[in-house]
Amino acid sequence: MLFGQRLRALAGWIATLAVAAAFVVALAAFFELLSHPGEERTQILRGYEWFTSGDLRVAFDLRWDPLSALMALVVTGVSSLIHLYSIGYMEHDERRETFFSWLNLFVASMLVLVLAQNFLVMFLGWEGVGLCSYLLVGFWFNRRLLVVNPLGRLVEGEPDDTREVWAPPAAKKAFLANRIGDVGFLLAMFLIFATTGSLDFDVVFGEAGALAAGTATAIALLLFLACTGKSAQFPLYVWLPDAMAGPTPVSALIHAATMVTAGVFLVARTHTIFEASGTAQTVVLLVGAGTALLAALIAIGQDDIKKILAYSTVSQLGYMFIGVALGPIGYAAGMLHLVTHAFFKAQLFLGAGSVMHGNDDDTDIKHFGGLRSAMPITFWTTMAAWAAIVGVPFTSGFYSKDQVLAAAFEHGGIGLLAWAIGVFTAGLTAFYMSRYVFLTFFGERRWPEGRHPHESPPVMTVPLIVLAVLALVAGFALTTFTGEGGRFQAFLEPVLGAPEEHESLAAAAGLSAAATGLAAVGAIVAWLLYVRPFDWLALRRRWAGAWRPLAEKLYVDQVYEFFTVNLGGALAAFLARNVDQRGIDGAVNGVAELVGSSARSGRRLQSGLVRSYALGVLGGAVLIVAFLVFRP
Amino acid sequence: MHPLAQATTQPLPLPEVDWRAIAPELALAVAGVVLLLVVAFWPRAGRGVLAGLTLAGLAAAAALTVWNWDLERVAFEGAVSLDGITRYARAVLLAVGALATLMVAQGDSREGEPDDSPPEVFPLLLFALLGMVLLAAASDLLVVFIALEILSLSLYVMAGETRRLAAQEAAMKYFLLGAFSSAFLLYGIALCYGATGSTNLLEIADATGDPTADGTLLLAGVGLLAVGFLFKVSAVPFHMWTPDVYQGTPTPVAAFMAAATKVAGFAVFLRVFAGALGGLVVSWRPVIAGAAVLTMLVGAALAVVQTDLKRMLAYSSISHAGYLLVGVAAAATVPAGVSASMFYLLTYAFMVMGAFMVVQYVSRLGPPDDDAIGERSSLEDYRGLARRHPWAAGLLAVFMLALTGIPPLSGFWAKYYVFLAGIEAGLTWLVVVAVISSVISAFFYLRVLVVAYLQEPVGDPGAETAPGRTPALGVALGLAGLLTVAIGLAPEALIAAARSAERILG
Amino acid sequence: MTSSEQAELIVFIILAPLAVVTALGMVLTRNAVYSALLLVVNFFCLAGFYVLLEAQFVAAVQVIVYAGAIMVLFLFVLMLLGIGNEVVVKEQMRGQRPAAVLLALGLLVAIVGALAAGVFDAEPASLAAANEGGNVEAIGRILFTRYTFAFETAGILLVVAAVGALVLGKRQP
Amino acid sequence: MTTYFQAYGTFAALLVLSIAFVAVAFGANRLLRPNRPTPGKLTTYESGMDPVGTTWSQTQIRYYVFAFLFVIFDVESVFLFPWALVFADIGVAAFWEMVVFIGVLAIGLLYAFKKGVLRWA
Repeated sequence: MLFGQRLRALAGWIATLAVAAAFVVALAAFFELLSHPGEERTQILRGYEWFTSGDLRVAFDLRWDPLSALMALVVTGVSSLIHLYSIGYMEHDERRETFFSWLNLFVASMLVLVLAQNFLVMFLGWEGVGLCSYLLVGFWFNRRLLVVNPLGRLVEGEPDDTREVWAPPAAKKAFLANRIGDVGFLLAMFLIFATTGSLDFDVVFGEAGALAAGTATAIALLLFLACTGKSAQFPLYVWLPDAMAGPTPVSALIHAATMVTAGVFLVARTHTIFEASGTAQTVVLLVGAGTALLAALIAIGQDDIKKILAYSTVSQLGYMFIGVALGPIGYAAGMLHLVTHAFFKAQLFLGAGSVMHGNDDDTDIKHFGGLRSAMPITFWTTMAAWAAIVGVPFTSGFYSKDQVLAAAFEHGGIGLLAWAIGVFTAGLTAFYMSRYVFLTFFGERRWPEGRHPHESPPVMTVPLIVLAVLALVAGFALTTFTGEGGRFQAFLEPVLGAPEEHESLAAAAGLSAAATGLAAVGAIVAWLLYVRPFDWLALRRRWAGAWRPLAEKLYVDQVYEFFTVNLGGALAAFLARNVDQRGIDGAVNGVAELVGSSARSGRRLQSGLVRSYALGVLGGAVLIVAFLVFRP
Repeated sequence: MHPLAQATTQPLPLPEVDWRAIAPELALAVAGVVLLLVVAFWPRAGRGVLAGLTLAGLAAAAALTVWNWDLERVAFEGAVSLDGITRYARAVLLAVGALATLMVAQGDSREGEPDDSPPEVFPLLLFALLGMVLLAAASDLLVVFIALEILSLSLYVMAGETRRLAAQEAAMKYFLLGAFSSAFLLYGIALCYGATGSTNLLEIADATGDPTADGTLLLAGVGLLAVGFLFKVSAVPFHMWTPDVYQGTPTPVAAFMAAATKVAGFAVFLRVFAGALGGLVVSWRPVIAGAAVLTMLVGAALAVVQTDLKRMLAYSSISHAGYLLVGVAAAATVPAGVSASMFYLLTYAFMVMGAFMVVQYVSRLGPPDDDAIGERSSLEDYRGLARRHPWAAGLLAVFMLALTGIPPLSGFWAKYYVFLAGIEAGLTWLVVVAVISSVISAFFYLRVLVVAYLQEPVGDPGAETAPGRTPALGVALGLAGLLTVAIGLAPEALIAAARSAERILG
Repeated sequence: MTSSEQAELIVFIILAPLAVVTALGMVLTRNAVYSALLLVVNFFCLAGFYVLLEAQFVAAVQVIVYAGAIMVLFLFVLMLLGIGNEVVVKEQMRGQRPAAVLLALGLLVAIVGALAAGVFDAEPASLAAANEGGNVEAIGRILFTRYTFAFETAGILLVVAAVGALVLGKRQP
Repeated sequence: MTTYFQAYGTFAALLVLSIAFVAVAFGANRLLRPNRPTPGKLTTYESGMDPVGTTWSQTQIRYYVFAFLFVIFDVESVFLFPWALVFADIGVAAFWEMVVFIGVLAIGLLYAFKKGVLRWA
């Protein structure tokens, strides 16, 4: 028993060490990979053979190539830091050993996803991360759980809330969106197998070029449907902001740094399929650009710090999709943005968690202000990440965003539209992120009486510092050691293909100037509004007409809610009432009726249910026989 | 020629008794009769003894099945045929029977309580299995009907084995509706006989090949046959009895019904429709496909709104019947449809039995209910299960994830193969519906896990009673869990075995 | 039309309406005992039909098993329930009756359609050949040769039915 | 040669005659007897006792079990007729067939006997 207690206390450290060990292994394997020349940097580990039968061979094969190595490093690296942070953050939670085991399970699933060599193994990881995400989002919900069945029998929660069907709404939303995405993945997988006869990446990608345009488009769009679910793109992005209800390290790890980027990774991994379909690439591009803009707009209107960061994540994922939709010129840029975003957004979330930790779990931005001096480490590290996401020159976000936008510009055509949207969104990003840091750390103190904001313990601040440093230098380190597109691109070239020779990047300087300039404008406006002594709440009231739609998330959620909850609920209630008459309470009624009739077996028939069941049988029989006899 | 006429124009052919061909069935029949006599002459025999004898009978039948594994022939003048479907179904059914025996042996009484379940349940279990195995092997519509009635009668009685009102009600409903559907089946057999002049499946298959004949009469018979089979496998709109019956009957019986009836029902479905009536596939495929769509969607949609786990499993079994119907629809033109369906049955049988075993375990945790209405299987009873009984919760998770079709577990492969067969048969639209349905179904399977893992138990945990010693149930749970995981990790051999089931002798 | 065919027609004309009327009466009458008795008459009509079809054995079975044994069982069950305190049949769900009537008619139409399409063009199999040596003997020949297997399994079916009835019967309070 | 239906002529005549006999007997009775009902005459005859309760009394479940066993053995006996007719043609095999069939049913009967369902206690 004593041992058990001590083990529980150690759970966090054990989990952290496990992930850190994975990171070390990944690092070693990465350097081993680097020792090979570029073309030989794809290694396939023939793993446990699931089975072979006929032409189908499915094995637990893993793939170690630059792309998966990159992802594995990011996943294990960021995970190690977040695990470490969680030890402090979850210190007082009585179920922390459960938390850490799920977190570990998540990392394992994510590694399976990125290391997969065939679609089936990838799907295994894809489902695994979804499941863990679902469990972790719901981790805290037992505290204020709403379980209400469609017939309105409340188990717990607000007595008059009959809309929630069964689960924590956030977890439910995440689940629904991801399952819609999974339909896409599954159907794509069947279609791939039906057309190429294999699920192995090498075989499938080898035949991707020979696919009929329609088939390629169908597969690509189905895969992208899966991406919109997992990576929170329009129209399925709505779950991500709600998923912030989970513990903050979860938000940082799953909903910022790793899982949500799986969609971007999927597009990059299956790029040959997307290249076979121009239509699909255009769709990805437009969805990415549209989501980037939409989410940035909504982020402006949020007062909950985690919601701001969540919409920011959705928006930044949009940038990544712009990158990977552009073809060879954009892949490396999109992946670079994935990496840098993992660093700075993980920092931002952990920083937000630190703020919450020091402020009694408050998330309302209106209750902060002037935290700069109370939590200096959190402040400075967050400023570093802020610099990166806003695109302050020579921070990591500057490089990656710049490359995405440059690639879009270079791509021409529809890419120009994406470029314009991207530049404008960069300005918006600067504005809402500045708003976030200014309202939190600058200005006057607005926190309530009796609260004593304090800095977090070292176990939490060390990861913050490491991530902040990475957020500052990663872009520089990854790109500028060599010229021409950078070392990063060269590293990924064996997998993602080389872009055609492009003209000099003379125009690039001008392009970055445009984005950086607009970002500066956004930041300055935020400064004027939120740091100077200025009654921004009054402004908000005056411009309520413009403010409301943003605060209300442009009403997208309401529209969805109308369709899913009202119509879905009505359908469920209808089914329960009319099709399954016994439904939920009926079983009890039927029995009560029996008790009333002193259980004489003959009376039972009077319940009428058996008769209606028999009618169903008869009706079905008539339908079938009539169809067969008077067949068309 | 008319078989009656045939009989008189030839000298009486003495029936050749092919003992070996029906050896497993014989073993089951003998075991059933022996158990019946043991129950009669040794009233004080404990459940352990009876279960041991039952298992011995099953083991003998299994050994004979293995002995007969390579036998492929039609025996008893076309009454039974030994082919892939027969042996695969035999093996699965005997395994299911063994697990069900363990569950029944456990019963729901705790130490020191009298058991409500009568000892006759063991011979009845054997007779039900006999009916099922025969149904899977039957190659003559008369034998199909008799086998179906043997299994149905046994199940009617087993369903009402305890004095609980819910069980009695379930037995009554199952009986009335079962009899009703049997009438349709019998009429179907009569019409098929009228149209083709034979009840033998091989001869019916020959008759369907005649292009000059107007097939309307036969098709009406086919439609009525479909009604009878669809009822047994609880396909929509013949499914309404399923939730009431599964919820009401004792859990071991519900598990047995859910797993074994499906195996036998689909085996005969495949043999009759994909085998004998394969020539009429163009006519009947829309019927089966339509039933499949309804079954998958209605099953999944209604499972979502359930708050009782047994009832939810009933709806889940309905939607699984829908996926299997996709396999049946594909099977007539694509041999892979047969093997995919058989493999699906194998995996499904263990998953669903496992889920019911957990239900049986959990129903022992609460105080025994005084009102004696039904068993404790409300989702409420599963709150916080993971913290109180991590093993039970872990196994529950395995079965739920397998039923969902999450990759490393057996359920995924089952779905995968059936869906592939569907695409191969050109039923892509049907597969799309199936995938959508399986996505909906994830909703309610995972909800169970949410309840078990994320929610706090309600009420006073001290009020919970110990489950008592559950050796038999423990073994059964372990086996079902092991099989579900193992088949998922190494499905190859079993798929290969199913492949050999593709040839239907008729 | 031969005299034999005439006789057949006359008997049929007498029996057919009687069969329909007794069947309807059985369903519609409120008194369960009348219902049972009408069913007996109906069984006899069916036996008559079987005789018309030269299936004497089935006719005999119809009388012995159905009109005899099974009716006795029905009456026992009726007595068991105690008819005196008659249950007022209450419609729990509206529309069940009309729906049932409509569906039954639908099934009738479909089956009649099938029969109409199938029966009249078909070449009838020779009854004389089938019944050579007497109807019962012919049945015996085929039952104990070709259908041995079905025959023996039917024995098991009967045992299961008996055991089931005893188990359920014994449990009643 | 008599036709199929002529063979049933005798049977039909017998049927008509027997119905007529009953009808005539009761009809004559009704026509000839005096009809003076009193309450005492209209009560059910119960060996001189006053009848208690209604005419419908609930019977015991036991009857049902007997009736059921009767049905089962009735069905069994039905099979004996064709069997007896072809026994000679088929020979010893037919004998064993019926032994198995009846043997199986006999085990059911044995079970019922041991379970005490057949005892009237």
